[in-house]
Amino acid sequence: MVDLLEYEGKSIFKEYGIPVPDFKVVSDEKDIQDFNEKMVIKAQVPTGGRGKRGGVRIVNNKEEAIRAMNEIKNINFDGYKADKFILEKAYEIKKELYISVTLDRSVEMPVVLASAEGGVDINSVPQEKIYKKPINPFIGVTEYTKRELSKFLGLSEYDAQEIGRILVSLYNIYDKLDASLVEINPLGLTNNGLIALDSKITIEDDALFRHKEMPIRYFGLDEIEIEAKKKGLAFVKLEGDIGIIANGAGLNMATIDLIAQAGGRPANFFDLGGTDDPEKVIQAIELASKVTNKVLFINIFGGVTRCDTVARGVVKAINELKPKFKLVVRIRGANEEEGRKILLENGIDSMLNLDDAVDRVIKLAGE
Amino acid sequence: MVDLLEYEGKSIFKEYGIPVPDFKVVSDEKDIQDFNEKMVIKAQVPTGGRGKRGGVRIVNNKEEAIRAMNEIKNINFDGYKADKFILEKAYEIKKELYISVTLDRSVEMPVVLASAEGGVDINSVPQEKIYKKPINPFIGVTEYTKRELSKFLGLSEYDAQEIGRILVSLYNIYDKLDASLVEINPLGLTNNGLIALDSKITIEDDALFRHKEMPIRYFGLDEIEIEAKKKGLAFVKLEGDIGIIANGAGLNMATIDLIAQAGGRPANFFDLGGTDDPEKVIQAIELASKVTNKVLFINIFGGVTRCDTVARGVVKAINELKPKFKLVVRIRGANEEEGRKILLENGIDSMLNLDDAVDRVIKLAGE
Amino acid sequence: MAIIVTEKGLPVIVQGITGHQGSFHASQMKAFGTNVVGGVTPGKGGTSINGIPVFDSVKDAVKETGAKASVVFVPAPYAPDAVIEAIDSGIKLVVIITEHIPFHDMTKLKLYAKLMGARLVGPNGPGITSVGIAKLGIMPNSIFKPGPIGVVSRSGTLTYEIVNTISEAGLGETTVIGIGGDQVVGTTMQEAVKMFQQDEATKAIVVVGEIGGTAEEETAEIIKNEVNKPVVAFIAGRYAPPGKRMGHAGAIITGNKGTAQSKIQAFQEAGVMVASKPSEIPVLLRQKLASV
Amino acid sequence: MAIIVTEKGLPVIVQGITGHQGSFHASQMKAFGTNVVGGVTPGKGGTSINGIPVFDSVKDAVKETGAKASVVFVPAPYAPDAVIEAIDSGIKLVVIITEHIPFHDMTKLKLYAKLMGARLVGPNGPGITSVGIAKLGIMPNSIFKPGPIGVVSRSGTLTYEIVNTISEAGLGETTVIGIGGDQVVGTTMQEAVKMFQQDEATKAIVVVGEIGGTAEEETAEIIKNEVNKPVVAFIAGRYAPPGKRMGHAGAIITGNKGTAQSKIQAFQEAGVMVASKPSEIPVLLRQKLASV
Repeated sequence: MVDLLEYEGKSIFKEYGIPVPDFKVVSDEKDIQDFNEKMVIKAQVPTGGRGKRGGVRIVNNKEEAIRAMNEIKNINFDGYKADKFILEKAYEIKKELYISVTLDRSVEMPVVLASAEGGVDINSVPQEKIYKKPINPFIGVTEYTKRELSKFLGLSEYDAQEIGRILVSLYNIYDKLDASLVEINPLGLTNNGLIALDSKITIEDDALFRHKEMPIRYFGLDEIEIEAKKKGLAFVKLEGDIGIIANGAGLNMATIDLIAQAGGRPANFFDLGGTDDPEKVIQAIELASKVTNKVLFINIFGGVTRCDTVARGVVKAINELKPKFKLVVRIRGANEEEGRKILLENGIDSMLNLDDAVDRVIKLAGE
Repeated sequence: MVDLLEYEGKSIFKEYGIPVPDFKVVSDEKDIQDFNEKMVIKAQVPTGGRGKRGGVRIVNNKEEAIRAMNEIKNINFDGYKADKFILEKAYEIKKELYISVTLDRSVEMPVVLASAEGGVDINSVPQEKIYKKPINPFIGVTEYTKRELSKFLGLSEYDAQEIGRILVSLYNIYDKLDASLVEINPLGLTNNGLIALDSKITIEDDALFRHKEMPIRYFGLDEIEIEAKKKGLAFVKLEGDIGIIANGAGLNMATIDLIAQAGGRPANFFDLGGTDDPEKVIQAIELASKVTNKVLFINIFGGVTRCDTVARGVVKAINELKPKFKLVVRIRGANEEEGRKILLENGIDSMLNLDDAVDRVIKLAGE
Repeated sequence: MAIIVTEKGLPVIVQGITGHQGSFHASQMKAFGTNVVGGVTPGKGGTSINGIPVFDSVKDAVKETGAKASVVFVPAPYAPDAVIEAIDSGIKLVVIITEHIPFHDMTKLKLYAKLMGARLVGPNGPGITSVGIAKLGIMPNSIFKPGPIGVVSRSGTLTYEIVNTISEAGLGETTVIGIGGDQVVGTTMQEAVKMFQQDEATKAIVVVGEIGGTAEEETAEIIKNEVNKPVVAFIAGRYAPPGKRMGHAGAIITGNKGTAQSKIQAFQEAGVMVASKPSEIPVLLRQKLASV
Repeated sequence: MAIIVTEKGLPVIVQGITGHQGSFHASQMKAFGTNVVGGVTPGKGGTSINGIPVFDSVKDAVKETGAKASVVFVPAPYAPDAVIEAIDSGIKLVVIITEHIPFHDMTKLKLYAKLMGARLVGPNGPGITSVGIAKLGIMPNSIFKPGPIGVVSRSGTLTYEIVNTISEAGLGETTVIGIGGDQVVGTTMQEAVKMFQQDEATKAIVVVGEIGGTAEEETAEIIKNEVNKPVVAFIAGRYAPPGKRMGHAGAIITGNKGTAQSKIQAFQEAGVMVASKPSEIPVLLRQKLASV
């Protein structure tokens, strides 16, 4: 997922006709010109709750803006520091609303979510205060949906027209940019209409091949996770000491669960995926080594990935890397006999039964 | 229906990315500049077969172009004279193809029609030489359709890419402009790719409220048909002497058929439509009078349009217009008794039975 | 007992009920015996028309009344959205009276209705009447008589003429469906004929066609292969000139396609008697029914 | 006897057959006993792969072979068009193995399949195997054994692990369906469970779920109301951290939604036994089957 920063999202909003404040992106003192009105300066960070941490401040002139910016630069936002800021007019807001378009997995279609209680986490708003309506992608936003929406939000006739246009734009962004979330929170209701005071746009990873213009973001990822992601591998760092390599996401999660249930502490999730290249196995072991302290557990159910391929990779990796941790290999499925033989010939014992393998891992980790 | 002229269609093609020759629209000698290459000058008329009538000529310089233009200006194209001309480069064409997107009433979806036998009336091309494929409007043009199409047309890989883009553009024009036909005939295959040598775009009447930018055209209509169309009335002039007013298109056609079968000669089709305003009836009689020589036959089956409304209109019209032709009124349905009474009180006999009424019309017309 | 409208008491709403046509025909439908439970006009919710409650949205109307069918009188530019609103609110039968809906919209609406499992009747037609059950549309109440004839027609007033003739001849109708005069219609002639074949109460079928398109030719093919009930047809437009739209958007001979001759021939080849005038229809029906 | 794939000899084509995966699994399917009648790769028509004829288009393949089902190995950017091609060519069952298809495309594909009356299985899953009938997908041939257990799973290899366990325990399977690990899948867990309930040969159902979404909770609701066969569930991801995508696009806890705990609780409330490890599944199945 690519989370766009506020200013990136607002630029897209503008392009799609959603009203946003005139904003300037600043990162340095020299970017800030003289002014003499109520403005707001906002840290551009991909985290929630930046306001509570002091990342959003009202400023009345250049000096205040520079001071605020320099102060915010020192704030730690969940491990992230702001180096870009939005400087924009501070609006008189009568009311803060919420609106977004996102995938609803349950109805398997995009939905519009909206609430007259904006400016807070939508998950904290009670269901009955949220307008929720699927948008059929073959039809798009209907006129009657616009009417329902503005009625639900209690808008005036003037604002009703505007919220209708905004909804169409949000859906167009969702659709054209393959977004998984397009959110305005808060959507400010002013005396002169509606205005998007913040933006959140998340682009789906799988669709990035269609959106080469999108930035690649690794926010919230550990260094090793970034390394894996760059290689196109699915790796999630956990807090434990038992490294895990399995093929397939479900088997991986199940392996983690089994280890944890038995009292072990898994160090990672790592899907080897389907491969018939021993080099991939070596790469994987190399990566997993970086999080493994005690035992590396390789759990393979062979299908697309054959057991002999894995065995060859394991043998080579162990010989090359000469790891200090212990190794438990469990292989089942396609070519399991050949795999076991290859491992045994190289002095590596392998197991067939999953429960037995887990017991062994726990035992070795406790030694 | 609005039929666009070649140059209007080609401007739209250009806008939608379909390759067209660089063309200039000329209507006067002073519009034509010096040139020294093989060009073609074409009459801009909304009729087929202009080439056969001499409306398309190859010219090599300014003088030839002016001479050709002045000659073409004197040609009668089905009652239409050319006052605009396209002047464009004459291409070396290896092959003339045909492609269009149109509604297929049978599949109730747009279809692409294409043939390697272009430059002729597509209706004269045998079915097996026509590629025909529905385009589902929820999906649009698919990649596999593009592949099928270019294979059918026997195009090179380079031209295959181009025909795919052209098809998408044709469909976009069809969809965005609410066209009932978007046609390129011929689509020229040159050594440098494909190029649209002519254009035909027809816009659906019912969708014109969405396309205020479209010209209103009355080509092929009789003066009285134009007058009716401007008033929003459905009127078709026929060759006979018996004027017809009926409510409803089907009843109208059936009335014409009955008269013609009985040996009469209907003068028109004229749908009164649904109305509860006697003034509309007067207007209708006024219009029908213009084509009626012998008898005016008013045939009403009352529903939305009530018989008493019609009767009131008929009485007033007769008193005002004092027509020379004879009148047969047949009314059935809603408020028929009241309608008959109103007519009778004003000395107009009316009939209930359709066959009897037709007999009377034929008898009166023969007198 | 009938087709499409088969449930006596079917709760029906009228979209566009506060308009001239909507309010008049809502009352007419009630007078016929249709269970008109409400109407919809955005912004007019809370009012009532001739004792029929008006709602702001179809959703509200369905929630309050349990409506299952809708008759749409909304003007063409807004009608497609009204139809989608009805479908999205769970309405499974939408009868569209509105004329001049662009066929581009109908193409999409028809696919959407299919996707959502809803049936459309119309547009640009008089609707559907199941005699003794309910009328959804604008046909005059007086022309019907209970009886064994199923009527499907592309026309409005010509249908009234023919139904009236059938009723006066002492026959009578199961269901009369006006499929509408447009190029793309929700329920086709082909479907209606198939349904009449399945309907036990229908003993004979009348098909009223006209020039334009190939619905009659395709219907003839279906009759040949799937229908064993007597069918009588009437085709309007035998003397219509080619290339001229005869009132209905769909009634046009293009090139050599859609002529009355082609349709008459197709019917005759399928063993269908083609009446030369409306008054002949009951005569042919009696002949056919007697010989069954 | 099985669900979805119920016809022995069902003619199947492989789209993307000339690719590495496509060619390997086409052969594996044949080895299983699937009637693989052809493959499709645009531009490779006229060639053959392991004795299987290759066509340029699905239309050609259907015309020549009468294919009724397709297995899609086409890469993600081209897969949606391949699926539409299959549907448009009359294929009624499309099994999509491809991973990384954007969910935006799947949303539309799923609606299109519904419109056209086709069923999709997948994407990003191992396909479907009806034991003794046919395999459409990439599950290892060796793990199956004929028997009374229906298995539906969001996973690939975990499914193999569990099916293998069931087979080794002396039970066996009717149909094993991997619905895929994405957010939007063609055939849902809910549908599969309903079909297993209807299938006479299936005596007990195994549901393999994982974190993310609410499919398991909705399935539990269905089981509570509509299923009287024994159901055993397994949920992967009990120890997965929130906010992290665990390999599958669909396997993510967002906010407090989609946790293993929520799913386990929903199943337990529906009377479903939830296994704590794969090896427990056959034990619970035996218990449940014995008590029926």
